[in-house]
Amino acid sequence: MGKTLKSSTSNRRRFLKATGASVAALTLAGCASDDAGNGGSDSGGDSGGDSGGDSGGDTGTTTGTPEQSVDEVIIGSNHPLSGSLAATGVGMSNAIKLAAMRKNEEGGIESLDGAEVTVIEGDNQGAQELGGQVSEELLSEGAHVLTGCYSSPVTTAATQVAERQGVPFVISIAAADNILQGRDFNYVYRPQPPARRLASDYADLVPTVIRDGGGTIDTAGLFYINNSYGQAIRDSLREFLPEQNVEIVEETAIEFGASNANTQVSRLRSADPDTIIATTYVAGGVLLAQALQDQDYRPPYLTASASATFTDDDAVSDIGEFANGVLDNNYALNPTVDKTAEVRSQFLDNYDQEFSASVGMAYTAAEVIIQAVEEAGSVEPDDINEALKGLRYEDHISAMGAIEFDDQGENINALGPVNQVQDLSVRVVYPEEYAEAEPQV
Amino acid sequence: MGHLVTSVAPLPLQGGGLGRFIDPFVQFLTDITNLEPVLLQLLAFGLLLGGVYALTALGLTMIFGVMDVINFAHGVFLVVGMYSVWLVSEMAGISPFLGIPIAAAVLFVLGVVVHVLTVEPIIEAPQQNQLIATLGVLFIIQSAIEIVFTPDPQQVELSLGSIQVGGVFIPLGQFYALVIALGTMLAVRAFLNRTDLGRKIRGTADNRDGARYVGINVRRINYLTFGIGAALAGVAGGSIALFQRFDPFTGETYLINAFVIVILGGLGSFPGAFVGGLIVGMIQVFGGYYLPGTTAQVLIFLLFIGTLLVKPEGLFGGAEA
Amino acid sequence: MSADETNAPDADAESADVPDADAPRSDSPDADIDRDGEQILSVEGVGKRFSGLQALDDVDMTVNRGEIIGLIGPNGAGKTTLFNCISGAFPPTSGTVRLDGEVISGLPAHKIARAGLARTFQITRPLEELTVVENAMVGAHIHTRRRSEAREIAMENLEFVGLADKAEEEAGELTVGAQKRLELARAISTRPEILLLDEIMAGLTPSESKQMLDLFRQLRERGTSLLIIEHDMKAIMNISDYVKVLDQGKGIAFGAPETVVEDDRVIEAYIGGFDVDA
Amino acid sequence: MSAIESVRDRYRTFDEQRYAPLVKGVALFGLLAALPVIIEIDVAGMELAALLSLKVLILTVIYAYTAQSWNIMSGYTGQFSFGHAAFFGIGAYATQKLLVDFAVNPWVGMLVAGVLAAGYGLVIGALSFRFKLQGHYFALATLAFAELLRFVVTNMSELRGANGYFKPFPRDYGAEYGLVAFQFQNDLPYYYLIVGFLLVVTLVSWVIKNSWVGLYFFAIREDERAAASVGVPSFRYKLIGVAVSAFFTALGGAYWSMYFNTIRPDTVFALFKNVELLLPAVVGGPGTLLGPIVGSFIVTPVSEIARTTFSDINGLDRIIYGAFLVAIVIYSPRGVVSWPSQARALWKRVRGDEEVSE
Amino acid sequence: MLELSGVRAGYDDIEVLHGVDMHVEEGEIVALIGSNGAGKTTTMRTICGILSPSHGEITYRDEAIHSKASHEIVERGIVQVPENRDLFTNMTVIDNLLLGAQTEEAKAHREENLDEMLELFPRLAERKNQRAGTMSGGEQQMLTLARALMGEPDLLILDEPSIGLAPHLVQEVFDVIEDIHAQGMTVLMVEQNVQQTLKLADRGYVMENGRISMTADGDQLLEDEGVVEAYLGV
Repeated sequence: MGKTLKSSTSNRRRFLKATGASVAALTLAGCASDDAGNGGSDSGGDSGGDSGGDSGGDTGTTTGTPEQSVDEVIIGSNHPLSGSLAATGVGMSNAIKLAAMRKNEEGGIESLDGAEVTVIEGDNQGAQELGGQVSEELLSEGAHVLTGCYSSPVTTAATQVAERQGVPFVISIAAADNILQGRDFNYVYRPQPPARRLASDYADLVPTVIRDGGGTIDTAGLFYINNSYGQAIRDSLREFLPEQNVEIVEETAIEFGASNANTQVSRLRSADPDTIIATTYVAGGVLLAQALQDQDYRPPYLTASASATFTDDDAVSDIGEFANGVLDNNYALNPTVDKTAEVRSQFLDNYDQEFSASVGMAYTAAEVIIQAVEEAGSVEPDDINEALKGLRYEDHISAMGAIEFDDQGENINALGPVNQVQDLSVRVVYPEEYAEAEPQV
Repeated sequence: MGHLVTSVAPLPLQGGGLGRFIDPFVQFLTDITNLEPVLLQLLAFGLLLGGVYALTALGLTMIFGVMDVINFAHGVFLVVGMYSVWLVSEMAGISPFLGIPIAAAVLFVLGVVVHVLTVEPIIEAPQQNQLIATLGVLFIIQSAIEIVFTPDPQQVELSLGSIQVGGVFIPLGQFYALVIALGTMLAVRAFLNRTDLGRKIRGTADNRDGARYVGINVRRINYLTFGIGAALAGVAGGSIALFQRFDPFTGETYLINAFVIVILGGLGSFPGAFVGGLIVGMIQVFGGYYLPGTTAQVLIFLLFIGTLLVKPEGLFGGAEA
Repeated sequence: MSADETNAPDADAESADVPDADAPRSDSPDADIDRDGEQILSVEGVGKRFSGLQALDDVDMTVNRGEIIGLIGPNGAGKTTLFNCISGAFPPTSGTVRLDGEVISGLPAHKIARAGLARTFQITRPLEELTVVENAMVGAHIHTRRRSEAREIAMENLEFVGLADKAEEEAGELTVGAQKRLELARAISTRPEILLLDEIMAGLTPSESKQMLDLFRQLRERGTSLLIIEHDMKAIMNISDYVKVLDQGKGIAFGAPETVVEDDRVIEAYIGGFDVDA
Repeated sequence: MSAIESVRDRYRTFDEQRYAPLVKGVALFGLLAALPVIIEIDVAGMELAALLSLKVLILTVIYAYTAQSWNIMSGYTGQFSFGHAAFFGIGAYATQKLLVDFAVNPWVGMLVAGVLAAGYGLVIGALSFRFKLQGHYFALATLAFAELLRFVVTNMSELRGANGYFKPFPRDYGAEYGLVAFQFQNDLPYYYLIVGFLLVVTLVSWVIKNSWVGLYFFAIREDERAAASVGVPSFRYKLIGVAVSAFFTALGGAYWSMYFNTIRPDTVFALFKNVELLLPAVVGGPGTLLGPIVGSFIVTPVSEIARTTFSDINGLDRIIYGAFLVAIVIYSPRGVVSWPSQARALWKRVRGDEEVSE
Repeated sequence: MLELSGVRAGYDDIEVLHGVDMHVEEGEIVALIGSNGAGKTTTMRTICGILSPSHGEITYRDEAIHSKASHEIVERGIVQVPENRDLFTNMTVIDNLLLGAQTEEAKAHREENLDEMLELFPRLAERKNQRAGTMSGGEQQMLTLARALMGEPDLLILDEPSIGLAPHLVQEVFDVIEDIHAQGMTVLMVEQNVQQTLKLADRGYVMENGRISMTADGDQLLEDEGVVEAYLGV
């Protein structure tokens, strides 16, 4: 394994994975390996995983105060590494390790004389009880800055700890709007567009794409997963679509873990809207596609908002031909910069997992952290925090403008661009500045 | 959160107030009077879904009925069945259909092992202890699968598509599952009614002391029953794998509905499980079509509670299996 | 399992086959017997059907204050069923039961207990994980909500039945004989006016039985009436003022012990329904 | 040997004193109060904190509290509830709904929530007991009543559907951080608050146990018919048991919603929440006063230690945890608190058998 | 054939049998009588392996069987008609009978025996496809007896076979027992119907408080004042 194990752990039971992000680690495959790996699996990415009766944590409440002689910068990664959210959680945590690895390859943190970036991982199992606990563990292990957690309730608990202890927390993914909004947080940041932003981007962008291509989109039918994430997008779409003169004529929900979407498609079919908007995890979208084909139905425009399915290469190839032409808006990798392809191939080499949009977003969060440390030239939490406040980070691989945070910690330029499945691969098609292909309407 | 329901143009089936409870029924009645073709389609979907549900309940009803044990590990048994079929077809390249009997065999062995190690020692203990023991088994098997096969979802490579009969679409994957469910039910019924072993199982379920008096080895019947119940879960899981992606946690959603079906149909009753499955399937399909969100599941639980209260022996309770 | 309890319904499956035309009402309680004292319990035309099977059929009987009445009959005659109907374990399907003139049939068991009728069970039902004294205290709490007072009442009664030294033991650990006495102590801790005892002497050693009979007499002296189901004929004939005989769910005889044992129908019912040429 | 016996004798003498429960209670809660300090102590270069952090302690005491509440109904009256998440969720939701939508102080909201939960408990109890549901059927019915709420709440926009509630700031309901607001800026007060909750429910439990109510509860658990035959109104007392248990469980849910900031149907009404709420009592010893507390101090830390020790293989901890559950119910169905007396009985039997065997 | 020596047994912690000694010889009808609660049924259950004795020995044809499971005891040819019948009430008469044949030997003759039973008990033949639970008490008792006979026992144990039956049915049951015995079956029976039982029995044991208090020939016991007294108290 990589060379670094934090020295401060020596007198304690080792309970967190410390992963050396050195070049040597490049040759090693990640722990989770499977060809079916993908982002936003059919697990409840945003739901509080109701995993069984376990809980608790390990360490004291003391904040790991960084030593003065800085030879490493420690990022604490707080993600679900086991349990029903782990399929994506493991990939996200790996992406963070990759970001550290790449930085170290470049010679580490310049402003800290080449200090290495180390990632330590904690497994929150997708359980709300463990969110704060794992944050504390990571901090007591010496983490200088935190990231996580995929599930919103877990993130809520995790960020609370960071805020109280005055340590910056850059959210990798957590869609719920209220994690930041109105919370008065001073140490928490989110590069990713939250649910409401994604829905408003859908309303702004997708109808434009369709109408620019000469199509008509006056009516829409929603197909959403009936959990917080699905309902949040639904509620926001209800708000924003009418502003773009799209009327929602049908709404139909699918239960988490449902075995098919037959009924829902029957309902959409009898409403026959101009577009179906899917908001689901991977499994839900696959069921939708399956049921649509089984009932030989496809609306003029099959679209998705913040759906994991149509940005997931494996899911798209599982669905096959039928997926072609689907328009989806979601946070995405920026195909117009070379770095994206480079990072993707490195990730595939190292972890044998798909570099999905979710995983890419976690990668970006890690880069934001690294960049902030670089600018701070310090591992003092408050220094990093100041750097984050003033950060303007352009050299990232997500399809959005420079990452800058507002007072609440939201990324001002967060964006969910429009992707389209073309020839069974996912391409960004709009806005033009990030587009790798023309939308086909 | 001010942008909730109010700002949305009223949908036929949405909105607050009492309307959301009444409108769906009005709509339903209107559709019936108009003989909407969609009703036939929904009926078909309900039948298909019901078949799948019935299949998931067969093993549970057997174990519950014969041994009076609530097996919380049943859901994860389904998952083992799914992975078995997947492994067989991915690794050995055998048709997933042939994987189903293999899944049954694997589960039979697993069932016997689980029974001998965890259930048998406490078969006479308070019922909640068995419940907690099988819950422990659930955690163990689920996490073992997660460790071995990763939490990533898997899929059996099989595109079955659908056929159309008189304007009604029949997705083939689910159709096969329905056929397997019917076939399994008939086979198990024949096994229980026609064979000596089956008769012994029924006898033991009926009167454990009586079984002892006539010289049935009740201990053996117990682990065979648990094994067969698990094997049925294997068949069910294997059939579901034909048309659904799955991960180590897929079983949980089926588990609760399987309990509902077992109670609806009556403990140990196979026709009961089938009818119970159909009822739950129909409610989910028609409820899913007419009611907002996933309100249909509320109806299912109300029906479940009602059955428990008024007719705890179930629709087919007391009748022969 | 108790024969009486499990087979009560079956027992009378046959009664449907048996013509009852020739069963004269010789048992109407007060037909030709003069009894002293005020009536405490009266059972009037009580019947009980279990899903089509007539377990009790039009049974009449009375118990006066301070009396000991024996209730006998072959297994499956319906004795325990009658106890259950009287004590409210289940309501009779027909007829009325009065306690001190008040109708109690149809009331739940706990109300009947509170009205002054206590019972014991054929198969003892100790509250196993409670201590002996706590068992008796459950009964005593009818009269007081204070633990200390209930404890006093309970201890008195434990002393009465001779279990005081085992007061702090778990009831489940007692021997059968001790459990029987505990049942009695628990029942009399409610200070009942009438006590229904269901085979409380079964399983006791001869000396225990003798002690038990003494207890019955003392209870009577205190003014408690007793209605006793018992298989030990010697004991029952010995202690009862009057004996009521049930067979096939019907009352077939009532009277002083000496007269009842002479009754042909009783002997027939008892010894096997045929050539008793004695 | 004799030393042990003399200690035992002395303990017995102590045990018989009237003040014994008080002393024991003070000792137990004194220990709980001191725990946050104790875990910071360095033992041989290893802080206890490496095993038990304050957050784990809080969680442990929360589950000790809810298990103690569950115990009043299921341990004492013997009506095994598998659906206490219903009361827990009602507690969380009612408190937050009142707080967020009507700015009702959480202390007030919590009490309202408790009453609501007790009401729901009465409905469940009245129906189930009236229809004489027992054993598995009762357990499944309570589970259904809990799952029902999960789906109802998920589909009710009035309760914010699946998105749930987010605890507002104290200023939003005219308070400042502190006891009145039910909000603190660090964990320590939260810990003492839940210890206080535990103290209250344990006291209530103790009072019940030592009054006629408790005796009636136990009588119902042991044999309902025998109890009824000596005047125990079992239906009414079972309902009392459910209502009290539901009330206190709801307060636990309210605490949860304040401590963890956000609630959703799939967190507070989760299927496995039902298990988490009762597990400590079953492990520790159902029907005992100490069982739920001891049980929680086993279950929660064990799962935590399993999680942190076997972090190299994600999920291994759940295997250990599952095996632990199986082992507990097989080898110690009456709970950990029965170990001392079981050991004594075993010792007696070993010695006794020598005497008896001819 | 069957011998119990010093058998102690009971339920949980409560000992009901405090040392029972008795034996049954090939071809006999032996009656066990005694008041309720004396331990008769417990004795029967212990012989058949439903309960296991804490002390003492039970040997059957010179083989110790007291630690065998109930099905192993049935395999050796001891079948019981239990006191509360324990029929498979949700199953048909035929199913009940077929379940009676568990040993290899009994299975081999199952069909013939079935025919024989239906002949012997014509009321069962009439109701052969009816569920056992729907039959009257007398029919159920016949069925229990027939079910036991399907097991081709060498030793038939009857626990209160006439319980709760109307007199004419009691007679029928006793006739059947006499018939069976005439064909060479060994019978051990518990009966409350003392007169009739003792008339039938070769020998009798009187049980009191978990011990055998008296043993003699059936006729002797029948004339014994003590026995009648124990039952009628006069």
